Amino acid sequence: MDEVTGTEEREWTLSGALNQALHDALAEDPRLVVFGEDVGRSGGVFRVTDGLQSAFGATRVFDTPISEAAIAGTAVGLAFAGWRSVIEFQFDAFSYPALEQVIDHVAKMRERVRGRVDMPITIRIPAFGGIRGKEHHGESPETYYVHTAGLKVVVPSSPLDGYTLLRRAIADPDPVVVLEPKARYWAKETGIVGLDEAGIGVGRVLRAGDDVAIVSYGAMVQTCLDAASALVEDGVDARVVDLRSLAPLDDDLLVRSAVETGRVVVVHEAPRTLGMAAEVAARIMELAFDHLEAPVGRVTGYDVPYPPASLEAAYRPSVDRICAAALAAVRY
Amino acid sequence: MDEVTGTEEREWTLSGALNQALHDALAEDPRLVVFGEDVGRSGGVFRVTDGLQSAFGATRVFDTPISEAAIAGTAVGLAFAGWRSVIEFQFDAFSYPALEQVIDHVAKMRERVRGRVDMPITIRIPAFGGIRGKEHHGESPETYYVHTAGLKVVVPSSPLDGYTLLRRAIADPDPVVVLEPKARYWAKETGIVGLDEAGIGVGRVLRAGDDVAIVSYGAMVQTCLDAASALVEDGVDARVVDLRSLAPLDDDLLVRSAVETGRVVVVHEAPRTLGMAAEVAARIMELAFDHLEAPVGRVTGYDVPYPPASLEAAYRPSVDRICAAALAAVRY
Amino acid sequence: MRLISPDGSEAGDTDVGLNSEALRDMLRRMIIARRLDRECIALQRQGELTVYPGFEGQEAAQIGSALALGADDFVFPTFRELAAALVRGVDAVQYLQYHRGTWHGGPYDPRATRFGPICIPIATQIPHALGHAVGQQLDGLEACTLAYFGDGSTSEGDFHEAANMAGVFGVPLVLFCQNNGWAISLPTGGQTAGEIWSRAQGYGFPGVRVDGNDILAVYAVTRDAVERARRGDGPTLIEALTYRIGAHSTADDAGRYRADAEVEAARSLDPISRYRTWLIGAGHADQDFVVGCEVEADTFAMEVRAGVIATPAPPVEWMFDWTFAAPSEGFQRMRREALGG
Amino acid sequence: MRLISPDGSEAGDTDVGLNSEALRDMLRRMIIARRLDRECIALQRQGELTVYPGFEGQEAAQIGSALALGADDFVFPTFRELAAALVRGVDAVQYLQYHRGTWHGGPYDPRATRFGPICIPIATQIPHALGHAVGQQLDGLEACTLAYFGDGSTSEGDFHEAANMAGVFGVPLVLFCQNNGWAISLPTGGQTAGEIWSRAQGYGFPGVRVDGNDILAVYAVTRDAVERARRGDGPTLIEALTYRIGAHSTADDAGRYRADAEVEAARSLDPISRYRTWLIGAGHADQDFVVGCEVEADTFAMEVRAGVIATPAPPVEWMFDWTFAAPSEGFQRMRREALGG
Ligand SMILES: Cc1ncc(C[n+]2csc(CCOP(=O)(O)OP(=O)(O)O)c2C)c(N)n1
Ligand SMILES: Cc1ncc(C[n+]2csc(CCOP(=O)(O)OP(=O)(O)O)c2C)c(N)n1
Ligand SMILES: [Mg+2]
Ligand SMILES: [Mg+2]
Repeated sequence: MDEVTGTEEREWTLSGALNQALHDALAEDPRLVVFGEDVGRSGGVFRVTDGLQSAFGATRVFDTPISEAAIAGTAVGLAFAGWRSVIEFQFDAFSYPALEQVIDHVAKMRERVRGRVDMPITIRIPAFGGIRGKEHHGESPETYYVHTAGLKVVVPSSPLDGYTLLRRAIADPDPVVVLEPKARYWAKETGIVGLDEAGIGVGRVLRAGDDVAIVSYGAMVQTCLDAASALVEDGVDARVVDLRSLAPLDDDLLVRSAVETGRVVVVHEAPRTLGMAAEVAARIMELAFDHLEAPVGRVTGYDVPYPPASLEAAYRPSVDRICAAALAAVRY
Repeated sequence: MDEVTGTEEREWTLSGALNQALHDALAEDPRLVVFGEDVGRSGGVFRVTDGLQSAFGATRVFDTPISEAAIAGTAVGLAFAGWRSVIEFQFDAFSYPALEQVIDHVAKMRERVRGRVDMPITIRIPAFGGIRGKEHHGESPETYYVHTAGLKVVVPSSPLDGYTLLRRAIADPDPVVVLEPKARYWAKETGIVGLDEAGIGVGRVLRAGDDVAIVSYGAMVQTCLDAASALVEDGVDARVVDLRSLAPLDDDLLVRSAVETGRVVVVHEAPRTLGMAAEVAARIMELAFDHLEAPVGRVTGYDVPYPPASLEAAYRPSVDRICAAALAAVRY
Repeated sequence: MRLISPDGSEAGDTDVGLNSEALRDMLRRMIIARRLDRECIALQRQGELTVYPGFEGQEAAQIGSALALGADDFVFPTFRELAAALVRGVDAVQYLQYHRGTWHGGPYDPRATRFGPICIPIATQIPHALGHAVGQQLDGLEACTLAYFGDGSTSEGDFHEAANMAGVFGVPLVLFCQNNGWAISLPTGGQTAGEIWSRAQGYGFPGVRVDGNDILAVYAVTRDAVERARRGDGPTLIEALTYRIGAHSTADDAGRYRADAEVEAARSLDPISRYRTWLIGAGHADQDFVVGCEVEADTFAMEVRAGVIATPAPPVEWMFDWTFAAPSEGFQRMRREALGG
Repeated sequence: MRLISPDGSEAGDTDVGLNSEALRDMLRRMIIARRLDRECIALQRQGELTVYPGFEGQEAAQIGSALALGADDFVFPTFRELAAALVRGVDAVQYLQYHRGTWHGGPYDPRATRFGPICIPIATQIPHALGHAVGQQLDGLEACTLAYFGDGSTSEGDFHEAANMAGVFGVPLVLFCQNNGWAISLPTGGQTAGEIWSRAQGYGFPGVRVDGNDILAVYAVTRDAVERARRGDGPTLIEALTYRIGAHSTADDAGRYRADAEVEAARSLDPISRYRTWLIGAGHADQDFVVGCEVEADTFAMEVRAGVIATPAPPVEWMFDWTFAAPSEGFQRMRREALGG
């Protein structure tokens, strides 16, 4: 791993960029610790913490027993002691045992103590499907976290932005859940990692277009870009918006997209009912009703448990489903 | 407690009607058990299980240690052994320690075993605010359950309907979360408890009106009815819809309300972001876009932790806030 | 472990290294705490406080353990440790803002008082204490963290996960269980078939059971655990056997599930009368001192009552002021919406 | 507790009440299970299975314990008990649908086989086993439930809550821990500072440690626990000391965190060679029998391979067919939408 960063241009995987972000944050802040299951000696299931323990020692980067609730609670206690934590839950569903600690304390503690103690806690969760994983390894848990007042939630869709968002999350004085699209860990991008990219709360337009805005985040962003390319044949010029930050949402960007295109389609893997698309649709209706030429479309996972590997493709939004929804919006 | 039910007309409290529902269900089904914290000897914090243990014995109605995850997991194991369970979590936030069991197993087990074992589990949760409770005693957890595929979620707003919904939940072959509005436990209603009322998945119109439809559930329904009365002075004839069932939602009723009024306001105590109103708004847009004269309004709790008793009134939707939203919709 | 019998006679070596003044102070604090507890129940009945969980009968367990801590140590309490809070220097009126319903678990400053926020979700404060102890270990401090919890709390996964992890990390943590015989309506026998103190063995550190109504014994075992922790020898689990004389809270009717006879029997084990008898018998104090404490307790209770009643409801802005250290623009918009209308 | 030493010599009374045929069957099952395990790893490497968690080295722990169960007993496994599943009569090809990625935890019929669904969320199956045992107690059956879990699983709150509640209810539950030395990259020493078997005391029921590579000893202690449970004497916690010879799964590279020397040392404790030596030495079997088992194992492995490869992907409808016993109209609409396009 490089000791220096932000300097030379190179090819990054998302896993590598996140690893670099942790490395740089640990080097920068002596009161930052990284802990969780298998993050130390082994370097993590997805190699995101690879080499950190040998670089910073077993007191700064350590393995814990299999006790997710205690891992989250430990981060809260460390905050009282003036320490900043990055904790990892090995897979999406394995963050659920800690939900009580996260909802009752991580999210509420600063308010509970009237601001006297900040909760600079970053919760890393490899999330979403697409890797032919076993059950409980392909869940999209964002709704549980986004609905919980007191948390911030970000989802990188590319290596360089992964570096930025993770660094921003760690630097943030508030608890931030970072949902890492595990299907994109090995996706490559060439560039210089740094903090120039926008911060938490700001989305970005990855493809310009005025006929329809396709809004998504995480692994689905690439599928949306593919759909936008396919839509060209149908003479549709689609804009692709990467939300990046699910909480807080970039309301201004959503409104701009709705106003400029009049047609919005939201895409995510999570089940439809109360998935992010519901909130995006409701906000756009609140803030840009008169500009809507068509109802905000939702291309999502279905209201069923995440399916086994063989049915993943049928469950996750596909280029075809996205194109169909975009065309429906355009032709509405 | 009456041994016989559904016969004579009398005054019921919600707590009493729910108690009667449990009593009748236990009498009817010898393979039904009721368990949780303080549900046996003491009869429950809100008296909902009062007298059940003495009536049906400590093997059918029993107290457990303070172990919510194991309580939920026990219900799953009992289902494998052919038993039907009603479990209670003492307050909203105290259902969170069981979220992993509920999300991973209660909701998914039938699918996981390809339908070979049903999960006839009823999860009772005194929920929502309005009783000047301490922190963690006033939460609205519905989003966590409604978004979780595999669960059904119902919320009674009155004593008689409480009886019906709880009986239907217990009789249902699938897991049903019953969110009991604790602020309404002592509300009174006179009538005959029975199963005549509509079942799960069906909402009801509590007040006719064609200018605007005010949609809500639980304790807020009464506030909405009060708002509807107040709106008369402004010459607004508001319809009040009680969802009753949050999962599944009564899409037909939502569409009908939108089509017939063109204006919809959704009211709930939960924080706004990804609260039920987001889903209701998104569905109405999908299914009745051309009929909407105004954006679907959301009158909700704010995106903050549920506040202390002194600030409850400022947090919960009030008659004034509901009226303002309804008027805004009508005058849009 | 017991040093003073229920009748006030010595049951062990009562020289725990405290001089007469310190020994008198223990009685004084217990008398004041009990008086305040009763005042709080009265305040609740009068509508000045929301539901209040009394601690009568547990004064020795709370005060004896809290007195064994130093200024650098840190406490994570449940919702029933008002007596311990007073020892830590928490302002009673500030503390009672919680029960007044004007703020959440931390109305006082947890850092200044080194007394964490009041915690209601059972056992969830134990992992916080673990984390704080991990921080003390990282900082190489000669200090420890003490977590209070009840018998019922030991059934929660959080107790287990935190205790086990504390054993693995060998952090300076004292796990202090007040086994007051009940968890709302469930007697300890319905909570576990084992003995709480014996759980420690399974986590690889010592567990000890102490007569929780014997303040000297509680002080001694806690001080030993605190010294062990500060020495770097790791956690200790203390089970203090005491009794919840009152109902679970002012909202609870213990008559539904508990026999009066049991409560009467428990009164004969009262921590205050026992210690008073011993203290006077041993010549550390006289009757006048006791009367003085009672007068001080009355005055204090009246001051706290006045302070509590004088507390106004918080402004609505407070609902938004501390959710985030770095709130978003959208959050501020919602704040303005709420305050505007 | 050990009956046969690693070198195959007797270390205790090996008469556990099994005749030669039954004793031979134990060896046969271990040989078949190991052969199948290796075939599965090959199938995964060839892309016919998704990630696969091998159990080489744990054959005695799984087969010895499963053989101690009766037809009415019920098992709740983790994701690593294929050898135990075979003993319970689960069809290997059906079981492997899980690793084929064609269905979730219960591709076989858990009721018919009395073997619960494969469970991945650590320790969450233990409360299910508790609940099933509660049901057996309610039904007054002379049967028990056995929960398998690993050393790492004992750090989860679910283990604790279920074990404690089982003690309180005195249900017929056998808690069978396969301590295979590792939880992915964490050695048991990093998982707990205590001894797993000793946790039982804190829950008020017996705990026993057994050499998990000694199939006779495993069989004997499990049978005793099963009989205790059926008698109504409550739960037992068994810690079987064994070793995970392979990586955590085919996706894991144990070289990153584990020394080869440790694995070599563990191989010398191999459960199969030890038992084979004893079985032949004691005259219960001869070399021909062993060869016969190996031939049978090869044939079986080939049959399973063929069956697995022949399994088609499930139809898309399956995604909706079992979510609800009573699906709503809206759910059916979504189903049609999904199947339509
Ligand atoms: C997670 C959770 N479940 C349930 C409750 C409700 N509850 C409040 S106090 C209590 C009993 C606690 O018993 P114990 O730990 O012995 O403390 P004590 O009240 O006796 O001081 C319960 C069940 C809660 N606060 N949190
Ligand atoms: C709740 C939860 N957290 C984390 C994981 C990831 N995980 C899968 S297996 C495993 C280790 C389990 O160790 P052990 O219980 O000893 O079983 P073994 O793998 O050794 O058979 C972990 C941490 C999980 N499956 N579930
Ligand atoms: Mg107690
Ligand atoms: Mg293991």
